[in-house]
Amino acid sequence: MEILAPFPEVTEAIAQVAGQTLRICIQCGTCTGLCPWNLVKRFSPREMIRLAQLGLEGFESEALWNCVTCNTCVQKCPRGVEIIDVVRSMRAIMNETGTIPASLKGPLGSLASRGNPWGGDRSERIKWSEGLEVPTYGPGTEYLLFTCCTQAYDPRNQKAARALVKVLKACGVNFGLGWDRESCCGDACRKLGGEELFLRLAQANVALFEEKEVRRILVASPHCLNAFRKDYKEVDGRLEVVHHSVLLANLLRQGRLELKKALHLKVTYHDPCYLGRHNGIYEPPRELIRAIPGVQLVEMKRNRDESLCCGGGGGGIWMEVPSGERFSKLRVAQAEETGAEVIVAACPYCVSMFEDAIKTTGRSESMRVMELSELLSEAIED
Amino acid sequence: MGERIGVYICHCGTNIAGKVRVSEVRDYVATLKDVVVARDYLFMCSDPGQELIEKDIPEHRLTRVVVASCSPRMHEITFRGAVKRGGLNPFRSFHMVCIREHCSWVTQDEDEATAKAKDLIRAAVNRVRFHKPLETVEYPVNPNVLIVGGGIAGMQAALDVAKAGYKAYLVERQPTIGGHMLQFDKTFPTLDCASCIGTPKMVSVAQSPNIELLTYSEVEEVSGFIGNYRVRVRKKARYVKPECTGCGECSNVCPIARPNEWDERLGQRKAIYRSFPQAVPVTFVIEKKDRGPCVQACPAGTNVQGYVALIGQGKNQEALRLIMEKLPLPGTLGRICPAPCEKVCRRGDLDEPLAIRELKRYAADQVDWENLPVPAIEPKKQRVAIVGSGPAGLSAAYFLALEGYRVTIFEALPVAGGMLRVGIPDYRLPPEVLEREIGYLRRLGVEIKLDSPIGAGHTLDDLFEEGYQAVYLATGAHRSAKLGIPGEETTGVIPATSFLKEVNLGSRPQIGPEVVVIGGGNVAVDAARSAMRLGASSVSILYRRTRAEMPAYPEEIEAAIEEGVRLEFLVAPVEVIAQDGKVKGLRCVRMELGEPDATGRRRPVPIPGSEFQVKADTVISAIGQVPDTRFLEGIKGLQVSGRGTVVVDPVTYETTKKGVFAGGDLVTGPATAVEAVAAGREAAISIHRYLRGLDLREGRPSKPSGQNWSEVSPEIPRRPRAKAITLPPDKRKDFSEVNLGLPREDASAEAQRCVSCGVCSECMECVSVCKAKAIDHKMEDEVVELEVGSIIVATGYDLMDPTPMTQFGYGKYPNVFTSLEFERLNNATGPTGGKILMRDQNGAFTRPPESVAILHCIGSRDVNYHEYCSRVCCMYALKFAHLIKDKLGHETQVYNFYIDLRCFGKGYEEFLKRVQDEGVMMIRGKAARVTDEALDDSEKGKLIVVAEDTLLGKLLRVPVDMVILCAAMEKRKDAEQVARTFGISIGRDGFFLEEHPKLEPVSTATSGVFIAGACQGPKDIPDTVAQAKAAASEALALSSYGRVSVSPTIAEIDPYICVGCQVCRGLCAYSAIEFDETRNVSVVNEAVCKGCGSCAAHCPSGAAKVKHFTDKQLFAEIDGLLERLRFGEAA
Amino acid sequence: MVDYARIEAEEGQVLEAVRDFFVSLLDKGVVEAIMVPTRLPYKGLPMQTLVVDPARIRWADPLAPVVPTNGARFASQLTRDETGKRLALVMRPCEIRPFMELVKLKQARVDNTLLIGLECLGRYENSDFLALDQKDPSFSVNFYRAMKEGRNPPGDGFELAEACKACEHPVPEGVDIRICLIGEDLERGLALEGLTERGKEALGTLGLSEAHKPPEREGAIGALLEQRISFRDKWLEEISRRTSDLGGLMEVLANCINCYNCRVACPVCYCRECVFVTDTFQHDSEQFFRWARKKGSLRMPTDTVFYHLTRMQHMSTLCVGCGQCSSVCPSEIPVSQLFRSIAMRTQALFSYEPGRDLAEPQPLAVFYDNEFQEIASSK
Amino acid sequence: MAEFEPVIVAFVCNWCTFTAADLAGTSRLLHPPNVRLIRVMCSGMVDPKYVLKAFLEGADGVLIGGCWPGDCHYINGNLKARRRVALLKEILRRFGFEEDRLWLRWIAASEGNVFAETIKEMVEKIKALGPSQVRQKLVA
Repeated sequence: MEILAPFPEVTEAIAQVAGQTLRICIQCGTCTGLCPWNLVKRFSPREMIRLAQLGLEGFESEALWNCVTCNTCVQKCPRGVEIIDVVRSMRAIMNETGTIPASLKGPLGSLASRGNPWGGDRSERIKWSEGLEVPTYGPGTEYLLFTCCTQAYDPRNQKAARALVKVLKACGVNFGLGWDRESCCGDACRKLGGEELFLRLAQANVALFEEKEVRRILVASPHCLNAFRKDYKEVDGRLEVVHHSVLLANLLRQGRLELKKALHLKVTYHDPCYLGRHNGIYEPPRELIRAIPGVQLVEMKRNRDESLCCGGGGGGIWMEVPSGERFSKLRVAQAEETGAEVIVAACPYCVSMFEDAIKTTGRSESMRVMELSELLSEAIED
Repeated sequence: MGERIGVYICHCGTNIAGKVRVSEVRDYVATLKDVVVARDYLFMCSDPGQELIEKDIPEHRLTRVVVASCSPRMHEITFRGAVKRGGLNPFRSFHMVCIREHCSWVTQDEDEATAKAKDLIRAAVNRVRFHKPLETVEYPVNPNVLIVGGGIAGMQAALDVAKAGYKAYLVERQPTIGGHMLQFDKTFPTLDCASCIGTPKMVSVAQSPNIELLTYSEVEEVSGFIGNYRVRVRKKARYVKPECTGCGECSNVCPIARPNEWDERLGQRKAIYRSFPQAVPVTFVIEKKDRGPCVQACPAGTNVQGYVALIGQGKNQEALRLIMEKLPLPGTLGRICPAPCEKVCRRGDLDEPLAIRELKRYAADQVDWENLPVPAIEPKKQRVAIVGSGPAGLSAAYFLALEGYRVTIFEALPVAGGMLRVGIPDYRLPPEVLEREIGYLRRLGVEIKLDSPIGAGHTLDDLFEEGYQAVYLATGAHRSAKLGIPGEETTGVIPATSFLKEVNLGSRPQIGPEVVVIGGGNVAVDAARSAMRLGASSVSILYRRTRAEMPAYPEEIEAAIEEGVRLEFLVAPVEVIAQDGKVKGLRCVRMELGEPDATGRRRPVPIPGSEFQVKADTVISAIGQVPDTRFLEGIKGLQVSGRGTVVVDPVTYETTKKGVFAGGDLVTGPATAVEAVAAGREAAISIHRYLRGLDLREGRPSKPSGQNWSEVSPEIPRRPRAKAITLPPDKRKDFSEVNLGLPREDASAEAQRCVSCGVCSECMECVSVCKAKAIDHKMEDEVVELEVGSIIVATGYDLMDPTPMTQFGYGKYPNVFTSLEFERLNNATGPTGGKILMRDQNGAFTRPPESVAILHCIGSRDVNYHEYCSRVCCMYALKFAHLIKDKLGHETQVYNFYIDLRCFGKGYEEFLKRVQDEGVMMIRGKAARVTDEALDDSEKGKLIVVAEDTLLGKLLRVPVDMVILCAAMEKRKDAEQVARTFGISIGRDGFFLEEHPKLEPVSTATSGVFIAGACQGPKDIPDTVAQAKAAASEALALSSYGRVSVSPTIAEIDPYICVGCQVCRGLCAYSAIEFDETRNVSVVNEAVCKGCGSCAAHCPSGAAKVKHFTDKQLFAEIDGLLERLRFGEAA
Repeated sequence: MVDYARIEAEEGQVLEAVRDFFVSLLDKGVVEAIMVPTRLPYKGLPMQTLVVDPARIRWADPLAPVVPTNGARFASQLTRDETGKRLALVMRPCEIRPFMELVKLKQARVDNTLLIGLECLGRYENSDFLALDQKDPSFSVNFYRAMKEGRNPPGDGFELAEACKACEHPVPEGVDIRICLIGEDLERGLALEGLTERGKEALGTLGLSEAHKPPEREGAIGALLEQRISFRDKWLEEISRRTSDLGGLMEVLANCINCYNCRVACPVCYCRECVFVTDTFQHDSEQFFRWARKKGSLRMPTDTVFYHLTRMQHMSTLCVGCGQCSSVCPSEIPVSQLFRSIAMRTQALFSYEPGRDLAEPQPLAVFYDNEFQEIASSK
Repeated sequence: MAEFEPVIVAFVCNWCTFTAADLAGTSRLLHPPNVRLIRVMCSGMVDPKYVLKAFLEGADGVLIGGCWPGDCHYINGNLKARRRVALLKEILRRFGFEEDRLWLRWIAASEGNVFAETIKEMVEKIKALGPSQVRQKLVA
């Protein structure tokens, strides 16, 4: 039998980053039992934490990079272990030693040099909005519309950003766009253990917002929402952040958002992890969907806090995952069970992941994915 | 005289002296003002150490002593004793300083520790000179003990108190004692049957002469203090007297089923019930809430819930008997009542209101009226005359006849029944129905004189001369109101009342082919539908408002439309157009709705220039009726109002003329039949009182009120309201009845839709079967006052509801049970008679499971619910595993999903071994979820428990038939309120807090109040019993010593400074401050005060202070602590 | 039941009109006695006076712009014990508000009182008033005339008390009857407003008839408030600046001679005996030397800052800003200015306004489960 | 010059914080010696005058230690203390007196470690603030 000796210094190092709560884990296995990975392959978060508790080598195995930070385990952990923090702390240590999966080097490199993970030019950050005549944020503007890098550079998601602009304009929201100097919110970077890089991105953004006197930020990605709301606290970001689904649901209630055009569609809504489990926003998107005449909203079996992750969070979007191990495929199948023609998501990662899953499983004829704004924009009379 | 202070510094071996340079401190202390003796010693707490003080006091004429040693929580009492033995007051002359726990043990540096010790002692020397002499006070103790909670802890404590020869009051909230333990089947690890060891305790409690048992009772208020508590207990009305023999006949006949709490709602019990067969006391109890809204809404006060429940049981005759307690015309009202009961029916919150009127009619129609038994009535001599045989008159006659009076009804028409007979068409109310009910009245001895008008020829006054001692006037409202338009007198314009009267009396009034009815009430619709039946080719109703405002019943309007009647809304007639003295048509005007009027309906306003003509051969005006009081002209003393109604007292219905009463439409103007019936009954009550010379107002039965009704569970399956069979429209050519009533099978099903708002329906079936005559539906709560010296609170725990933990599917899957539910499944007195059975989707028990998963730590050891361990789950989970194997056989698979196994007690580990040996599968890993989503055929139809086997590091999916959740033990839902009542503190886990976690396990913040059992924290039966015995021993110590001393460090209020603002009284948590009105000052009740100082810290003038913690003393201590500081140099 | 009534007066006879109103209260038996500022026949300051004989009303002068000493204390003396006497109390807002606080503190009662509140345009310090009053025999009425016309009141060089200039409560609230002066044409009389059932009934009993509120009234009150609040803010800012640290406070209090006049004059300092004069503050001689050794020197009197800070803790939540403390200070310490600068904050802390509502509990008389939780946590 | 050593006066309730201090002692949890405990029966007994007195006599910090809300031995004395401290802090704040010199903390009898940590933290904070204004400016 392999003989091991605990290595308290390593435990200490993990705790130092953000993993203090790993010490109180009682190894009950609830996390493993709930972890979506076990729908496709063996993965035990508990075991990872156990190794971390003992400071043992082995956690640097590939398993460490599995976690998609979906929060399912954290939400139900009986001891209140911040498992995601533990994971990112362990990843941070890997980062320090430079031992990260090859597929992550590109995105992290791009983040460091260009402020986005997609290798896009800074100068092209707001190119997607060309022709939409959106003003730049300035004094008197109420909201800064902060698009996710994915929406800025990924052609599929650019469509969603453009749809959002249309909807916001229809409601008369006073908003403006940001600047070339804007950087990625840094959510994925931090979850991948890029602690230093995250701080650089965050500080740059906070400085920029302060310079431009930005008070309220409207985000289109739940990941940005989460980063601004929670992670930026440590960089002293006193920002008011709102996800577009929440703002639009408010406008709907006030009668400012009018969804008059009937769409005869059966849709199902997928709760993004970072909107739902991380930030407790479940109902506003549903409220919006239900308000569209003609639209029938059906629920998947796993919905709200039980939603199945698309696999894109925590850097998952860049990981090379074998085709048979993609949650997005399971999720698309679950959506199909409901008989829906459209799967609505409110997160750019989910849109990308589902777009891919629908294509690769040959469902393009029967089903499509729409970002919430895209669905809403179709229901607005021109 | 100057102070002479002695200071004693303890080395505590090396504990203090190892860090604090004791001799240096001693030398320093000796320099302080008034210090005449300064010593250090190895162990001050030792006998020689104490003797040092005792000797020095006289020798050095010491006035005060300071000891610097360990924490005063350790030895303050020791040294107080020494000082006292030395001849000084232990409070005035002593102060203690902690230089061990707070100094030598926690300070790294020797210099710093020494300096800190000097500061602390200097402060003490400074303080002690201001101490005042204090003496402890003693009070007598009432030896009686109150025990709250009749579970195993409460029973044990009561038995122990009783055994010692003192009186114990045992108060239990539920109808039986026993508590959770008696719900269990077996007890771990010995597997004694809970009942076998529990019921003898219950019986002993009941039989002990020293125990007074108050079940179904709650403590409302506690006042007083240790040794002298006064307790107010509410004994809730049980509605069954102690004469109850427990035979259970009542329960058999009770029509109301409720979820059985004792069985954790797995099964049902009746509204009159006993928790379980061995309950103590054996007396049954009735669950009764406020009378249902239907009962309250019925003008006649009919016991709607009661007769509905009886119909649900097929007891139609009993139902009719109940109806007729308040209502003599059930078949009639069952057809035409506006049914205000249905409008408030709470079944409507769920789906649709109950079809109450149809049910009443159904009951009335099922009975053979010819042979309906007539009650034995003792006849009286007095005669009562009733004028008018409408619903009011018949009702008064009925109730008076039941009292034995000789009643004669004078009816002007050739038929009896008033408007019921001549106002309502036969297709709605067949005359046979009315006749059979009037026939029953005749059988009761009521005489009806037809064609006998009272008026000019035969006056009211004549009646008295003829020997009638009281008269009831109920002639109704038969005159049609005038349209008030030109041409109204033209031939062919008929008042609706005359028209309907003619039709109902069998003649065929002449009407033209084109009939127009004016009005929107039931009379208008009746007239229109009758006209249709008389062969009119076209009938239309003109109404000046819209359909929404029509007062006619919706179903009547609907039927009229079905039959071809046309409705014209927002139209009003302005003139009758005549030709040759006969009606030719109507000139009308269109209306629109304006502002709401006094009745809340929008007032119709004519649209100028919108006039038009309507063709008509006959115009029937149905815009209302008024009473006809011409028959009373010339009667002295009888007042008639300006509206043409008879003036009566609103409560007694007595007119302004002595002996004359009136009611119905004659008094109110046109109203409903049921209101008339109610009025008739009230008049009958008045007349009955009048004839006996009683006060008419006092002692009348009051109307039921209140809204404390049973909960309408949203889980009740939705079912639509039953519909009566009706004659198809094309068959409605003559006057035969249209509504044919409910079919038999629908009626009882409809009745069973009742949600039993009042729980007990007061159907009185139980009373009729109780041989012991033990049932008293009129029983009321009783409040008793007890005087006791101490109180033991043993209120137990609640099991956590696991519904919010959605991942375990409780409440979603029928075969996920809580541990307590499983106990009941196992228990021979439980819903399955002790068989472990699965449930189907409807909750019905089916077959035994082939595999069972037991999930530990559900809500315990979970920061999202309860951080603590519930301590008993591991063991009862093992017990369950054993019982399943035992009852269902070895082939039944049992899985235990655990995090850690805590088998710490005597015989517990051995039990674990035994259960393992029996083949129970132990899985180390907390279950993450329970799902019915099958991945393959082996999982189909099963509940799948998903968990990581943390020992293997592999994920398990275990398909089972049944899941048991070991839910956490948690504090009682009302623990905070109970804590407030008894002055107990609550810990962060929500359970009651003991005074000290180790050394005072059953005492509380309030002296004389003790706690025992699971109300203090989760624990098993042995620990509970041990704690109960401990609490009893604490209480008995008080009882047997008979006196109690109270700490003297309590508050006092200086009456010369107090200005009487009383703010301190509001701040006192113990209500220990009273106000002396004569001196205008607040006064501390020394027996109640605990010395917390809430008052003193607020009192701006310093009138309130706590002895031994005065401003002067604290200031001196602060000054002493900070004396060595130097100002100006620190910066 | 009368909501709003006018009593007419001939030109300049408004004081007589007010007196007539008081007389009729006594004559019609609405009350048995009235406490009203009255001059004795031999002139001097109009002191609160308990009048039972209607004839004595002729010397009443509630309009005189002076409050020699706060009347709440007297109102408390007259109502503290249950006498059953029906009594009218004529007071200004700065007397009524502390009176309400004293009611909460069981030092006074309102069961049998008819509270008559006088609208207040401010008061002069006692000595200033005496000087002005001597110069002008109709000073009381002329003062209102001048104020209404926006002129500086007669007597240049004399200023209203600073507390009054900073007072946001010129209009009495919570009273039974309000004597309305602001925005009224005082040449023709004045108005009485019944605010409670008791007040309206009293006006009805007097046979007064309903009148309309002059439209300019609201505006006049608004303007006055604006002016006062702007003064107040500057005034409080000034003292806050001066006492922004304990050294500054020490400087402001440097002249304090521990005479305790401020707390004697304070209408809400209701203690029979101030804790600072009790035994607790009688120190041993030796103790003074010990303090002197620690501090290098010891200012006598001692405990001065301690006294003022304690009074802030005890009373600032109830401070109505009447300014009497400043008026009586022999060392001209701006006690009122200082206290109000504290009171503004402590009253805001508990959302409490003294004298606003009898049902509102005083901040230190109550406590709640889930309040101020941040105070006991480290962030 | 020697490092500034603040002096802190702590009013601690007999049932929770004083007991916690005892527990810190029996557990030998070292903490700075700058704190001097004054034992009171309940935090609700701490008259704000005591706090003022301590500050005016030169204390650099004052700690009031009570039971957790709900655990108070006298039911709710701690809640009354909390309100009084809220008021006192508001007054002291007005005179630029640093917030961090007056601490109200709930420390349960079992929380010896919390007591020791609290003392460490408090001493650290006050060291950073330096000596109190009273001592520097000779406030009397």
